[in-house]
This record gives sequence, structure tokens and C-alpha cells, in this order.
Amino acid sequence: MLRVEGLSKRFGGIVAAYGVNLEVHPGEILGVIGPNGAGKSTLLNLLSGLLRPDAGRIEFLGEEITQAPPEVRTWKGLGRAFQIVQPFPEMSVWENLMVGALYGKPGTGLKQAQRVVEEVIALTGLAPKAQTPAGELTLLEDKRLELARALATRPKLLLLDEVMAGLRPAEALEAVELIRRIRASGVTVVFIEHLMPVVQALADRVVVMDYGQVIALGHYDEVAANPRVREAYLGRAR
Amino acid sequence: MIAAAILLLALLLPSLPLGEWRAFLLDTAQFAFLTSALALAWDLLARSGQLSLAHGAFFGLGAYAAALSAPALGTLPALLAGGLVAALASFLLGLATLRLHGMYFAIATLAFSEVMRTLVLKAQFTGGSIGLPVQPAFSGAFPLGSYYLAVAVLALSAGVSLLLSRGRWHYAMAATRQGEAVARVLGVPVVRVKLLTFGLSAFLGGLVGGVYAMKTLFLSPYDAFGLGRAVEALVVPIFGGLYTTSGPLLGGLIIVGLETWLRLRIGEGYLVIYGLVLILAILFLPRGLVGLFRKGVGRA
Amino acid sequence: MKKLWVVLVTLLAGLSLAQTTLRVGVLLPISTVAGKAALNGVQLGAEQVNASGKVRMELVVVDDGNAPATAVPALTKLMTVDRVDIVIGGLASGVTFALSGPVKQYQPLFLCIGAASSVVEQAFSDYGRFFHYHPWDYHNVAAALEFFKYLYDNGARRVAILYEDGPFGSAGIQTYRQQLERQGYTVQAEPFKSGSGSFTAILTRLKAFRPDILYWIGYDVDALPIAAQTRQVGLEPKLIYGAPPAWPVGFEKNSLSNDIAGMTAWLPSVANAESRRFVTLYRRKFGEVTDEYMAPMGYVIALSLGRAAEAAGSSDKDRIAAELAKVQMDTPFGPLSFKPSDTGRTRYQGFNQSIWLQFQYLEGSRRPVFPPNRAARPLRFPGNY
Amino acid sequence: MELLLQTLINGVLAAGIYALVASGLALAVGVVGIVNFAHGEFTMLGAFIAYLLFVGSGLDPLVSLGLAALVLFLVGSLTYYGLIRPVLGAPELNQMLLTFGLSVALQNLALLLFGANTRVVSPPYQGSTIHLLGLSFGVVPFASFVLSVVLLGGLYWFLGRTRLGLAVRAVAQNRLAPGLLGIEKERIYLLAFGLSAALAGVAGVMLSVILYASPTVGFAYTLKAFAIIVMAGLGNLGGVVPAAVALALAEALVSTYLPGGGGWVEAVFFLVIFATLTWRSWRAA
Repeated sequence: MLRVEGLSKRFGGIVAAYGVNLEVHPGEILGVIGPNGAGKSTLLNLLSGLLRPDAGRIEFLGEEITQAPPEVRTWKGLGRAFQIVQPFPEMSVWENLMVGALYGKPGTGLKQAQRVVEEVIALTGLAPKAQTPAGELTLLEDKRLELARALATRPKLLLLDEVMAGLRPAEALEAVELIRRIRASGVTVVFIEHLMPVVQALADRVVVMDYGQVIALGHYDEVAANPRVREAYLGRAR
Repeated sequence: MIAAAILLLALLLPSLPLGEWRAFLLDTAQFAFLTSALALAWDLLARSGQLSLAHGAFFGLGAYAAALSAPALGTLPALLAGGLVAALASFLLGLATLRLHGMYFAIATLAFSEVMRTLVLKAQFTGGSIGLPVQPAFSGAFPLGSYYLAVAVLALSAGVSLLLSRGRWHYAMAATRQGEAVARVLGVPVVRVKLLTFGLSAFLGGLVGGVYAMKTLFLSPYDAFGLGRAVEALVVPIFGGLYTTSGPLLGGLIIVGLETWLRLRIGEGYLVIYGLVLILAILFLPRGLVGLFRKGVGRA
Repeated sequence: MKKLWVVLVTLLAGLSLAQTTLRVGVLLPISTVAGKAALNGVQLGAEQVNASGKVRMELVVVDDGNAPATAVPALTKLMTVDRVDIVIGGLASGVTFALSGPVKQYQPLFLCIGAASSVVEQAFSDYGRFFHYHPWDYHNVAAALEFFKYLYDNGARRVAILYEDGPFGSAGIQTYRQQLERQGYTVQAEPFKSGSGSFTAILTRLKAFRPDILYWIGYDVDALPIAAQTRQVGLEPKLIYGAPPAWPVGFEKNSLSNDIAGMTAWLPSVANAESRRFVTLYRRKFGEVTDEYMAPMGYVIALSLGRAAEAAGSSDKDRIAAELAKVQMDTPFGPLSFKPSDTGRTRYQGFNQSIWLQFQYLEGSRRPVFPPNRAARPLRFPGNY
Repeated sequence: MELLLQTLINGVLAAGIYALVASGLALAVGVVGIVNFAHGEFTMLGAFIAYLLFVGSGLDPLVSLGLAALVLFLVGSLTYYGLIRPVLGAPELNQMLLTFGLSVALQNLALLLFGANTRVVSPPYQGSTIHLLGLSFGVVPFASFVLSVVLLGGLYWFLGRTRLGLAVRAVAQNRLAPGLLGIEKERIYLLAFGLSAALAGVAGVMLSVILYASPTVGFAYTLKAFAIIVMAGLGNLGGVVPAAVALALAEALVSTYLPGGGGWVEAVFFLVIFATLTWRSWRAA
């Protein structure tokens, strides 16, 4: 569904991604893990088009999108939720979702967008807060909004950047449930996560990154047993 | 509502029994309409997160283009030409400044205005620093011609502003303003939104300049491209209420009205009071004049 | 009893006949130095007229804001609300040009105090009630050129012109260049932005040209920076000659002003009876002496209007205009009378190049040095900068 | 060669004034995050203080420097308490309108009190020049340049080396959550805004010697100062002098080498800014 070949990006002297190869299969949940600064967020930014790669190519649903701007990728069905939630603060929850619903797929009318928003709101449990200004939400509600907004664009593949950071364990469990439901509705999911239990519970496959490179790929248990991964996580004082 | 009422009043003003104040009121109102229209144009651009200091330049470009083409084209096509020239300039400016935000954007647009002014100052066909005499609207055939042109430009600006404050465009502009990167990832065609609002806003600014030229009958680079005009275009919407239609509309009328009234009342030093009023307005009406009417929470 | 009434009524009628009441609109940029001075002058003049008892002048003062967008409605208000028939105003050229439309619409008697640009002359060329007191820009050029001819005769050969790039500085620049070259000068002209305060770079450029005369056309804000930086660059011209509309307050007390020459229409030290009278009256009313020639200009306009109204014995604008056209009077600037302008475009032109005089800052005050018949001191040439 | 050297000197010296006016502005924007449109009017107050003291009691403007700084520090503090503090949380545009209102009010108050006249001070060294190897340096512009470098250097030292300065920087970098060393954000803002006004006062005194004192004296240089701090990068005090030098050099080169270049100075100044800002924004992508 998504194919990445030799993707590289450097900032000045720092290599944030180097020769990343990756394939995401339809319907799976893929976890991306790695120490801080391993290049996970850079990878997501490259995939969603906020950064342009120095080398390599990205293919989505059989089309090359390496140089496509972010909005075009969204139109093709590549959705993205941010780690640091960035709701449009002067809009209500409803309006925030309307942006995603209206523009996520070209040619969406107002009526249709409203229906999409209603669905998404129901799915994410934001209904009671629909008219609240986004600037006044709690962290959990913010995270839900972030997820809901990405869903409103009706993605085929959803990129999630640490959507559970800062949540309490009970809340994280709720979120895990939500992501499962999203997958059940036919959306492929790629997510970055720090909480290992969450990764273990959710991911069909896991990618481990370090120093901008993919150092391991496979089922959670396989990866966890990989000596290079253990070294990356434990061996160095970071 | 407020907008419609003001426009209706503007249309009917010449036929109201105003007595001896009629001519003065019509003249003052005409300049106030132009101020409001320019403010509406500025606000349009601000909605997409672009704080322009170039509206003096759009005004000036429109004014000069209209003035220069009026003898050949006639009044209405000349005004249109003025708007188009301003829009074209804004398109080029917009392309260059796509990635600038906040103060950086503001200063870049300020720089653009200053360069434009110098070009007009140095050019021969613009009359240079001496200035350019302008034909009256419709060659002076209708005494109220330029008044109704001002009303028309105001109505057009208000109409565009109203149209873009609802529906798809409202969401696209507000999203671009409040988080450009996020908006792109949500599928908002940010580049198109920015350039289009830039072009529309500059087009309206250019129209305002054209009508102004046909009223004052004389243009000089320091007047037409004045920084004061760019600042006024920014002050009025903040005073009236940002990202609304009635805000800049009402704001322009009240600011010009207040300034005129103070000048007639106090004379020397009236601008001290004017400055104090602006300060008090910000301290006590943080959401502008329209904040008085709308008690609801933060609408985008 | 009846008789007494008749007498009273006749008396009153006689009085009202003898005293003509004029409502006069005054439209000036009162927040600028020149505008304020002009207003003071007009008020002083009106007071004098009223004191004579034959004519009563009521002034309706409005600020023109020094901007077309303010001036046009302000004129409209004077004409329709205050219902004046006579307007004194038109100081800045751009504003005056913008007023040409409404003036033609409302047809007042328009007594123009400034607006030297010949663009304005064109705008009012078909308007019969336009009395322009101030010389036109070509008069200014002619006056300066006379002075340059004198300097040429005294050995000056090279002129560097610094002119501000607004309408004030740029208007006559081509004429200056041609005329100076015709007189035999070598000319180099450079524009600058008024108020920028940085002249060293341009002056450094001029250094290679080795000018005898540094002639600058700008504003009061440029006077001190040019004087200081000419020295700092080591340009050493034989004369710094400036033509701003006004000079900085207290500039004569600054040692850098020494030997700088300039052109003005009037100085408080001008030795004619009318000028002395004006200075005395002005000091009595405002408690100070003014350097601004716009003050006596306003004063002269008010006085001449009073005289014309007295002669007309009526407040009718056309009868006053007819009398004004015939006025012959002495003023602080010298004799005033109206003739068609040199270009023939307007019919009533008051002063011409003969009112301009050249002065030099010498020992802490401005002294007339040219033309010779009005000079109080000989010109110090070469000066020391 | 000599012409080129002299031109470079002219440019560098002119940069001194720019940097002086810009330094206070940079501090207010960098630390408090306030775009202060009234900065030019603070400068104007400094110029008038120098003028009044000179005319009233013959005080040399150099002596007035300290006094002007002190008075303006008070003015700045009062402004902070009365006007800035209430709008710290408000949108940037509201803050701009507020300081714009203050600017209009102050400028016209000065107009009312002193009239629109241009006024000059006359210290004996005003036109003095140092001649060296066939090159000339105006004493006052040179002093302004040194002053601006010293003041900015001092500020830099203060922010980088002192406890209080480090606290200021901490506050500047994270406006929402200071809670640092018990020093209140409030007091730091007050200090920074006061200092910013004091710097404006110092610049104003120098302007009164180089240019003049009038209600509008602050305007011309403040506009350029805004452009300079933006080119330097908001909050980057170290970039102010280089940006000022680059721009002033461009101006000097154009006016010296281009016939009629004096009329293009403004355009070149702003063209350089425009090109730098846009080029930087595209390169960063």
C-alpha cells in the first residue's frame, strides 16, 4: 500500500533519515519505535509531505508521491495526526472537524462534510464537546480531536505520531480501543509510540529506527529479541 | 445585518433631507466608505493569516493604473484595470512571501510598498514626484458619480467579505491562519488559498485606490503609496473587529467619523484624543466594536 | 417719539451700510509650521481690518489636514454649512490641486496663499475667481538664477545640486540644470530622501566633482545634517546655498549655520515700514517674532481682502473680486498688485520673483545679502565650511 | 580605492544610528514579545529631553544621555504597567493597535506642546571630524557607532553572563512557563521594557545631535529599525549590528557609486530586506 525506498534526509550535518526502506501492507497496524532522535518523526514528516527528502522515493497506492505537497497526499488518502496537538484554537470542535471533512477529499460539499463530521464525532466520543472552542479542551479531548480530525479526511492510511503521549494508563487503553475500531473500519495505521505495552497490544508489525536507519522489522516479539535493538535501547547512555 | 443596514443607508444618504450638512456629509462619507472598503480588503487577507503592510501599495497601484488608463478606457474599465494591476502585483508578491509569517511577512510587504513607491516616483509616465492630475469619474457628467462608485466598491468589498466568511472558504482561510502546516495535512490547498485571498484583497484595494483618485483628482507617490494608508487599513479592522464583515465596515465609518468630529470640535491636538480612544478601545473592547454585539465565545 | 424712531432706524441703517460683514473660510494645515504661521498671519490681518471699523471679517477656520482626503470635505463644509463666499487657503500644492474640483463646483472667491507648483496654475487656469498671492515655481527659479549669475560673476563655476525627491525638490530641477548650464556653470544634481539625515555617501560622491556651490533644495529637517556632514566629508565648497521652505528653530545660534545662504520671501529684519509694522503687531498679539514668511503672507491676504471689501462696500464676492483686482498696496514683501500670470494661464497673480531675497547666516542671525538694493551686508564668498 | 574605503566607512558609521534605534526595539520584541509602534515616540522624547536641557540650561547632550535613559526607563515602566501588562495575553494585533494608539497620542501631544518646528541643539563638536590617512570620520556618527556597539555588547553580556540576564533569556524563550529561580516573569518584563525605552532615549539624544528634535523625528529611523530587527531575526540581539551594517553599506554604495543613487537609497534598503527575508524562507524549506 505504501512503499518507501532509500529515503534520506539530512539537516545540516545531522542525518535524520538514511536509506529507509519500508513497505506497509493494506489493513495492518504498523508500529514505529526507536530511541529519542532516531528519526521517527522525520520519517512521518517525510511521508506526510511536510519535509522533502534529499533522496529516495515514496509510493502510495501504486503512485509516486515523493514530491507531492501534503494536501495532495491527504487527497489521495494519506492521513496524519500530530504528536503535539495543534487544534485550530479559535474554532469549535465541530468546525475543526469540518476543515478535515471539507478538504480531506476534493469536491466534498457542505452537507456531505457535515455527515462525515457527525460520524467521526460519534466514533471518537466528542459529541458533548462539539460546540466547545478547541482552545478550551483537556489534553485527552485534544488528542481525540487530533485523531478525529485526521479521520475526517477519510484516510486509507493513517499516520499517528505518539497520540498517547501524556495520557494516563486508563486513557491510553481507551485510545488503543479506538485505534482498533479505526482499523476495523478499513483504515491502515502507522503509528509512532513510546509506550511498549501499547505497541505490543496494537502493532501487527514493528519497525525499529536508530540514527535515521531501520535496524529491525518484524513481529513485536522478534524485534524485542533482536540484539541490535536491545543495544540501541539499553546499551547507550542517552 | 449591520452591513446591510449601512449599505442601505449609504445608498439612500444623498436623498435624505440633511439640510446644509448634506454636501459635507456626502464628501466625508465617501472617504469613510473608501476607508472601510480598504479595511475590508485588508481583513480578507488577514483571515488567511497574512498581515499585510502592502495595502498602501495596492491602493496606489490601483489609483495610478486607473488614473492613467481612464482617458483611453473610460471610468469603469479603468477602475477594473486598476484592480487587476494591483491583483497581478499581489500575485507576484504573494508567491515570493508564501513562506513568511507574522512580522517577517509584514516587513516583507512593507518593503514591497516602499520599492513600488520609489518605482512610481522615478518613472516618467506616472508624473514622477510632481504628481498626476486625474480626470473626474465619468468625465464629471454626474456630480454624485464618484460617491456611488465609492458605495459600489464598499458594497462589493462587503459582499466578498460576507461570502468568504461562510462556507468552504471560511474554513479554509481560518485553518490556514490558525495552523498552516496542520491545514495542509488536512488537505487544505494552502498555497491556492493564500494567493487567491491575496489577489482578491489586492483587487479590492486597487479599486478603492481608483475611486479615490477620481475623487481627489490628483495623485502623488507620497500620498497614494503612503504608509499611513497601510496602517489605517490595519487599524480599522482591529478597532472594529477582526475577521468579520461588520467590524471593518463599522470601524471605518466610526474612525473617520470620530476623526472628523474631533477635528471640527477640538481642532489643534485632536489626534491626541484619537490616539487615546484607540488605546481605550483595545483595553476595554479587546474584540473590537463588534464584540459589543456578539457575546458568544470565540467564533473563528 | 416717532421722530426719534426714524432717527434711530436711519442711524442703524447707515451703520450697517458702512460696515460690511464678511464671512471668510480659512483652510490651512494648522498642524504644520507653515500652516500655523499662515493662520496667525490671517488672524492678525483680520484683527487689523476689524479695528478699522469699516469691514467686519469673521473667520471660519478649518484644518485641511495637509491631505486631499481631509481637505476636500473640509472645503465642502465651508461652502455648504458655513456658507462662506470667500476662502483663504491652498498652502500645499497637492492639496490645492485636489481642491480645484470642489472650488469650481462651489465657485468661491479663492485667495491662494501658497501652492507654487505650476501644475496648480494649470488646474485653475479656467477659473476666474482665483487670486494667487504666492509666486509660482518659475518665479522661484528665476530669483535663484539671478543670484547664481551674481555668483558666476564672482568666480563660481561648478554647482552641485542636492534635491529632495518629493514634489518640492524635483519640480524645477530640469529648469535649474538647463538654466545654470546656459549661464556657464557645470552642474551635477543628486536626489535624496528628505529627513533621512544621511548625506555623507552622496557628499562623498560629490567630492570628486569639487563644487564651488552646494545648492540644496529640501526641508528644514535637512539643514543641520547637510551643514554638519559637508564638513565631515571635507567637501569644502565656497558656498552652501539652501532653499527649504523653512529653517530649523534656533539654527542661527548653531555655529554650523555660519555662512550658509538661503532664499526667503521675508525676514523679520527686512527694513520697510510695512514689515516693521507687521513685526510689532505680531509680537504684540503672539508675544514672539516669527521667521516664517507665511505669517506676513496670511496677513497681507487678510489686509488686501479687507481693503477690497471696503472699496466694494458690499460683501458680494464678485464686487470684492473686482476691487481686489485693482488693489495697489504696500506690504512687508513690497508692493502688491494683481496681473495676469507670466504664462497667461491665470488672471490674478499677486507677487513674482521680485519678492525673493537671498540671505546669509552671519554671526548668529540671518542678513539679506542679495539683491544689492536690499542687502544689509555684503555676501561672504567664499564662505568657511 | 580611497573612495571605496571612505564609502565603507560612511556605511559603517551610518549603521551605528540604525543599530542604536534598533537595539531597544529588538529587546522589547525579543523578550516581552511586544511590537512597540511607540518606540519612535520614545526616541522622540529622548531627543526633546536633550533639546530642552540644552536650550534651558546649556547642558551638553552627552550629559543628557544618562538622564534621558533614566526618564525613559520610567516612562517605559509606566507604559508597561498601565498599558502593556493588560494586553500581554491578547492577540498580537491588539498589542500592535495599542502601541499604535500610544504612538499617535504621544506624537500629537508633542505637536501640541512644542509645535511642528524642527529644533536643533548646538554642541561644539557637532561638525567635528577626525582625518586619518586621507579618510574622514565624523566624530558624532563615530561616537554613535561605538555607543551602539557598547550598548548592544553590554546587553549581550548581561543576557549571557549575569544571573538576571539568564533569567531574562529563560523568560524570553519560554513565555508561558517561567517559574524560574523565583524571579517573577512580571519583573523581568518590566525590566526589559524599561530598558528598551531607555535605549530609545539614548538613541533619541544622539538623533537630536545628528539630526534635530521634532515630534516626528522618531518616525524615519524607527521604520528602518523595525526592518533591521526583522532582518536580524526577531529576538536575535547579536544580529542587529551585522544587519544594520549590511543595510547601511548597501545604501552608502548605491548613493556613492550610482549617479542619482540618492533617490534609490530607500528602495535599495528595502529591496535588500525583501530579498533576504524571502530568500531565507525558501532556503529553509
